[in-house]
Amino acid sequence: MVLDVRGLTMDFGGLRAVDQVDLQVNEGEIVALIGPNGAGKTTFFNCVTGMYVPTAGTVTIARPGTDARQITRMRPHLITAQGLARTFQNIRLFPEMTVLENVMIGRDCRLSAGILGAIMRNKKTVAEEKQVVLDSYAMLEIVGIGRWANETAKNLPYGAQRRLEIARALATEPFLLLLDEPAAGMNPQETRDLVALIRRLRTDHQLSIFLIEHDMSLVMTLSERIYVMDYGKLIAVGDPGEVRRDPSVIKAYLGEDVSA
Amino acid sequence: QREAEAQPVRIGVAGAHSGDLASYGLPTVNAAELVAEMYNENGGINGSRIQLFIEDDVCQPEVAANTAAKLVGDGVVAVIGHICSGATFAALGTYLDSDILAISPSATAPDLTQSGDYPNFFRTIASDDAQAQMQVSFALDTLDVQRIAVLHDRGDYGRGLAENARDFIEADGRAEVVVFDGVTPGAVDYSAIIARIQQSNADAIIYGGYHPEASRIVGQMRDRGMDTLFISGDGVKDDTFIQTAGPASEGVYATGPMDLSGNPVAVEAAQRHRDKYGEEPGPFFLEAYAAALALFNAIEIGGTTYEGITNALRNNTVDTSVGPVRFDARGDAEGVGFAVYQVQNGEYVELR
Amino acid sequence: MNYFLGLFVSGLTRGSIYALLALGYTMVYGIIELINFAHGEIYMIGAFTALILASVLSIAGLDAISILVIASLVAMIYSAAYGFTMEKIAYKPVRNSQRLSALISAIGMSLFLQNYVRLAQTSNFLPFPTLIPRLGFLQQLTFQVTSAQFVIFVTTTVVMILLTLLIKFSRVGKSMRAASQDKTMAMLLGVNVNRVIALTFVIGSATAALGGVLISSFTGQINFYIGFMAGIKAFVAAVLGGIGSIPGAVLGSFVLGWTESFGAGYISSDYEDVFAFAILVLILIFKPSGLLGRPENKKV
Amino acid sequence: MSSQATTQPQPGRYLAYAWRSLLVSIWFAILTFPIIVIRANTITGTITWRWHNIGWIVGGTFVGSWIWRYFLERKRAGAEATMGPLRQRLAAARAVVTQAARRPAVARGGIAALLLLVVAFPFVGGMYQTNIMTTALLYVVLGLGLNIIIGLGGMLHIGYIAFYALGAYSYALLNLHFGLNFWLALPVGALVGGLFSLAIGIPVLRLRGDYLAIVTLAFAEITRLVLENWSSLTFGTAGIRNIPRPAIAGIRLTLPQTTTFVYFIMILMVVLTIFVVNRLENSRIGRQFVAMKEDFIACQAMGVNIARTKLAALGLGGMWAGLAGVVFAARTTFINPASFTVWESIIVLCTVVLGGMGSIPGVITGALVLILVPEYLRAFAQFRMLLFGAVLVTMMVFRPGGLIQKRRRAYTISAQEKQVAAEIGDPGIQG
Amino acid sequence: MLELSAVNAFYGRIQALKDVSIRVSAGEIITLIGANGAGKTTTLMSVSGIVRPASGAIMFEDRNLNEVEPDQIVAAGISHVPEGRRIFPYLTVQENLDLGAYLRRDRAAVRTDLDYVFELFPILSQRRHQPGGTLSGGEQQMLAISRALMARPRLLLLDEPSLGLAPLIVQQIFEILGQINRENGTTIFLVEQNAYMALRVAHRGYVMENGSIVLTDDSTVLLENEQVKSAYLGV
Ligand SMILES: Nc1ncnc2c1ncn2[C@@H]1O[C@H](COP(=O)(O)OP(=O)(O)OP(=O)(O)O)[C@@H](O)[C@H]1O
Ligand SMILES: Nc1ncnc2c1ncn2[C@@H]1O[C@H](COP(=O)(O)OP(=O)(O)OP(=O)(O)O)[C@@H](O)[C@H]1O
Ligand SMILES: [Mg+2]
Ligand SMILES: [Mg+2]
Repeated sequence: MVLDVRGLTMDFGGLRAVDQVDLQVNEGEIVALIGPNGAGKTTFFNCVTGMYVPTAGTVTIARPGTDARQITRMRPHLITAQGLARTFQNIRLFPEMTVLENVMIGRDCRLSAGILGAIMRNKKTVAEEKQVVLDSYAMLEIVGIGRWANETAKNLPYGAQRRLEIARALATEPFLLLLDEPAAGMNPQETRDLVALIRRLRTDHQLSIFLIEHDMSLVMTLSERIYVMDYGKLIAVGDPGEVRRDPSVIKAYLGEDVSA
Repeated sequence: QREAEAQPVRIGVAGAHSGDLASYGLPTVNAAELVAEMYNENGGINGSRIQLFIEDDVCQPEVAANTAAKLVGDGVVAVIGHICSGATFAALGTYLDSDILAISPSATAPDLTQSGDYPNFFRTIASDDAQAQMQVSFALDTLDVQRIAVLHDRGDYGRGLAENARDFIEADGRAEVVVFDGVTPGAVDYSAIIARIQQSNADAIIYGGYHPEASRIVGQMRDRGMDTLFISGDGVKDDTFIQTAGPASEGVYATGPMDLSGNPVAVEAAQRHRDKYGEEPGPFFLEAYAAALALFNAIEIGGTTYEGITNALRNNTVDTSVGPVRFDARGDAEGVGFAVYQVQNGEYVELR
Repeated sequence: MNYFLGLFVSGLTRGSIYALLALGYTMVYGIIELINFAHGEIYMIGAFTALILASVLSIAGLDAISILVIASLVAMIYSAAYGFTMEKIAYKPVRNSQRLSALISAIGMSLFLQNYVRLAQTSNFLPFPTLIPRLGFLQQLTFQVTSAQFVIFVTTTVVMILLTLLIKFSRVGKSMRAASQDKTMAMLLGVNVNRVIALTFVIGSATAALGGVLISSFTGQINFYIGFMAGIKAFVAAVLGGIGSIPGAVLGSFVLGWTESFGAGYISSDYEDVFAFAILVLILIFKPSGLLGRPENKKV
Repeated sequence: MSSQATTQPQPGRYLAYAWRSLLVSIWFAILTFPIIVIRANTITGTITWRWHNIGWIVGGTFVGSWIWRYFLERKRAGAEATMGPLRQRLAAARAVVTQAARRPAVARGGIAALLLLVVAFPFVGGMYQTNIMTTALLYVVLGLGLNIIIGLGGMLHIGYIAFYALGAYSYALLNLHFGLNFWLALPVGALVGGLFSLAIGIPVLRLRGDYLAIVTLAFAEITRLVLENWSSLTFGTAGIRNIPRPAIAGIRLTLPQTTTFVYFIMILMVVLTIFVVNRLENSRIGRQFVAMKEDFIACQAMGVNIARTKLAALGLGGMWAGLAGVVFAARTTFINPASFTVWESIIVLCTVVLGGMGSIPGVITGALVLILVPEYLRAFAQFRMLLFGAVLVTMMVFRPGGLIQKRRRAYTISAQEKQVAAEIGDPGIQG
Repeated sequence: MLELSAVNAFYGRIQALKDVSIRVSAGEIITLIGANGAGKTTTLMSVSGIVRPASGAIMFEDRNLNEVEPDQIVAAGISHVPEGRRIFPYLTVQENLDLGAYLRRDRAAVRTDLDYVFELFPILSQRRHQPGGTLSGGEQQMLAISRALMARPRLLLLDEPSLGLAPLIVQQIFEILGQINRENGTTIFLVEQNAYMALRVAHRGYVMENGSIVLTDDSTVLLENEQVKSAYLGV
């Protein structure tokens, strides 16, 4: 088990956005979290990645082959260092930096060069710098936006920006990747490419993937397990088939006619 | 003879001409212009026209250093200025190195003359300690006060005066300094410090600073019905003070150069200022006017060499707008008698 | 006790004075996120206009009250015009550039206006006529309050209430708030953003001019430089209260005023400004967006 | 819009200009009327009417507004895609120049020429020119230092001059009491500047944007006020004088010689600063600074320790100010708190923004322009600061991004490396 | 009603629109589909005056909009739900909606419209006094649509209204679009990634590639077009 969340609760003033959620992701698994708008999915992500400090509950992670450790209340950059990486629902790139530099920032947390190294530019730093450029470029190629490497990030079309977010997250060498609505703003063809990409990421990089999505075609084809939230609470868990048939899910979320 | 006519006498005028202290620097420019004009209309100094090089130092040391270098480059023989003591310190080294003398209407730091480091420095204003000494003896001997509040405006002129006054009072022992504090120039309200003075039961205030703040402090004090005596220096001994403070100014004491109201040079200077610039002269105008007169006179006598001018300044007495002036070996003006004035019926009246 | 009360009143006066300036500051900041360094200069120009007008009118032989009213009104109109013009020349062309460009532009404007008045008028202090009449009932209070202090305090309160109502509830106010958060979107909803910004400058500048007239009657003298320090203090007050918030600006001003006067009264007036800046730092450390400022929206 | 503009007949456009300019000049005549025409002297109770001034205003604003409008229009047109023939030629010329500059011979020649200019300057320019150039160089160092904090780190800092003050006072006081010499004072000043910058950085880590700006301003003012009021330590407003100039052991220098000497010290310091800042900028740390400025939340999510990065920027920035402060004290030989007002911080800020935030050549140009312009405006005497203000506004309106704008570095990746990378990625999904 | 003829638009040196011509008749729903970066958003932005075309004309009911200020365009009856929602983060939901009706004077009708959108999206009425910035992504999208509806436009421009919405809500949104088109006669210009749904509700469609219109027809025809099917419908 790479992620184990127990009893996670998050309050905003009087509003309970996440309510006693238990959730697990196993090694190598692709897990989806779905639910109506405002159900608390993004908030749940934010609690796991340290952006919000949860009101209650624990978050435990374990990099495959190592011991589990608690990351509740840890600061976000430390959580990233532990091997969790995420993308944002409302894209948050470094808009004025180039595409390549965006990825390099992600890569940087795995480097060691400090201020002195930067000024002296010793052998080690130079080698490291060169490697960063190459690694980062490789990430761009993985998600298929290598040709935009020196473009300013904000000028990329929406879909490419989403991919850049994924590349940047990958660069931090995570073992668990959290994607918040990766397919939003993509057309069906692009969504299919994305599905292929995510599958490949799992196999090539030994990743576990945990994603939020409203595009049912993606969710149903990709995920092995699906959690469903409504009003902050889990209302269903299961494989795609089970969830699709679950009456409470149909009522709260899918509607009668699911064209997927 | 021809040569000399073609070559103007170059004189620098340096001080704060912009920024918050501009109002203390610009009157000096006017004074220098008036005196130079007067000379030039009468054929210049020994046939040479006076040419002024007016340079702004914003009262900042590092700018003053540049200003000084600029004036040296311009080939001036002497400088009227600078205005602030700090800027003067920073500039004097450069002048000394180039055999240029400076004559300031307003730099009052005692060290400028007393340290002996700057033989090229002269001033037409008393140093802080001289004025402070006079204020303190007046307060102790004549007014016989026991509790004194010493205030200043935190500038180098005001604080210098105030610190000297405090030291004299403490050394004397007859009176006690009950408050020693600074006010912020340009602050909107002074009632807090006034309340504190009231609380301290001070008999008198010795204030180091200029008239804008002084008039407001006095005004607010009288508004509260306080009759604490107010003693200040030449920064306040200015008719503008009486006009701004109005009736509250009655009874205020200020030290300043002796014998000005009856001094024909001063009267004429003020009149010429009004004629040319359409307003009353500002702070240090008379001192600057005196500096210009003394300097030009010295050049007339001693020529344009450094030795010539400095000797002439030290050995001749000139009638100026601050009285007959001659400089002692250190550069302080002898003969500028200082006197205590009091505002009586809307004007400064010399006491004794 | 009287001593304490005296300091309290002194702080209140300072506070009201800062507030009259901080209100305009905070409005302008609220809408274009610009630290309008030249705001203090607008206040100074208001004071000069009033002084000039009052001199002309008093030679013409008008009575004190009419002079006060006319001089204030004209000063407000003129300052508003200056604010309007300044926005058109110096801020509008840089509105879509990086924010700091506008800040530098504002600094340039501030220098320009200072020297403009210095050259056209004088560098010396000029006595400002006492325009505020004596109010008899104030004499009966046990502690000292001058008419000027009273009028300044009342004006500040009234202006604050009016501006709060304007911004919170009026249509114009809503469009101001919308424009401050997203100009493009505001346009897409039919808000004439240029006009809204100009209007903000006009209102802010008129408030500053009103401050200029009242404060100068209280301090009794003006010169071309009075705007600079006052501007910085008003800025501090606005930030202290939470920049962008109208009641915040007033609260911040009072906190600042009291800190200064109690600090000066009980400790040392030498360090008065140190107390002012220290309280600012202290409050911001514990409340990073000021006393009444809106907290950062941390939604990710 | 460009099509509209070009189809309109030229004379009509100029007539429209003239009409607008006339309106503007009338507006300004009314606007400036009380201040420009009437002078009230409340001391003497007199009023002077100066009607002739109106003429100046109307004439001046008419011409001014015409020129202003003309250039604004050009700027707007320039922003659009279609480039005029002149601009195209300019761009072509620039391309040729940059192309040439890449050639090692030309580059070497250029550097040699620059070096010659720099070395010859004090001997050709004389003491005054050398002096103001030294001042300008001090501001180059300050500007580059502040650029680390603002341009790279995105923290709006308007209290930078405090560290400069501390550097200066460290040297002055240590020299006064312990006879510390200039050369030893340099590292001490840098250390003091950097540490102090860190110390005030810690409490304000949570603040952003203008809140940070005002707090830094507050700290700087507190520093200055303490220097002013703590007379027993700092000698207060009276200042400290007779601070020794930089010296070489055993050699006595005349004043012009020391001036030249200090100039060269500053040249070296500028070179060192450029070297360090340039390397920082193109390193992991520099990247993190910029990222932090752009999106603070995403930056955290990428594993960047915001607190540490911010402090690194502050500390590095503060060091340069401390260093420059030592030279400053040694150069003027006299310091007092009057040199370290808010206004000085603002000037340094201006050099950074005016030059082009984050761009090293930009900041250098900005500092040179900002310090040299007011010096050369001395010819205008009374109008100096008025013009300076106008220059600031005009520059920002016409070049809001600064004189030389920052360009993000482009990385080159060789074809072979691309090949390798592409094999890792799946060519099938390349959009 | 709206006609773009040979519109070209640039971002700096990048040409985003190449000779784009689109015609929308009154009472119609048309949809514009295309890949990421095709220029759909730019097209809408040029209609509402945020992006200025370098050449070509945009006519709205015989009025050339090329030089008209955005707020005047709104006043003419065009309302735009932009990409990225652009909710005013510090205004409450209620205030955001009020601003939608900024130019309207008919208070009573505004109130009924308010009730109407709250009925459409009950969650918004629950969140009524919450700052817009704290809403979830989908809630913000609902708010953005509602805000545009509050203007009672004659022409509604929608940029990817279904983005980030739950399937149930997506269906609902498209139903609503059909409904207001039928009942109020509102003309709708819809940009969508969800081409299937969009073409089902629209009368006509345009397909855009790299800044140019490459195909246009009735939507029923487009739905059967092989090219469209493979590229945009994912079948
Ligand atoms: N910072 C906050 N302050 C107050 N309320 C918040 C905050 N963040 C989120 N909420 C509320 O919490 C609820 C859950 O929000 P969240 O963003 O987690 O939803 P979501 O499941 O991601 O929805 P969507 O699918 O629309 O993105 C929403 O109703 C939202 O309004
Ligand atoms: N501000 C900008 N500066 C430079 N280029 C831009 C800018 N905005 C968009 N572009 C470019 O213009 C082209 C068209 O962009 P547009 O946003 O209109 O596409 P779109 O069809 O809406 O795409 P998406 O489906 O991703 O929203 C893209 O290539 C994009 O990179
Ligand atoms: Mg969400
Ligand atoms: Mg788009």
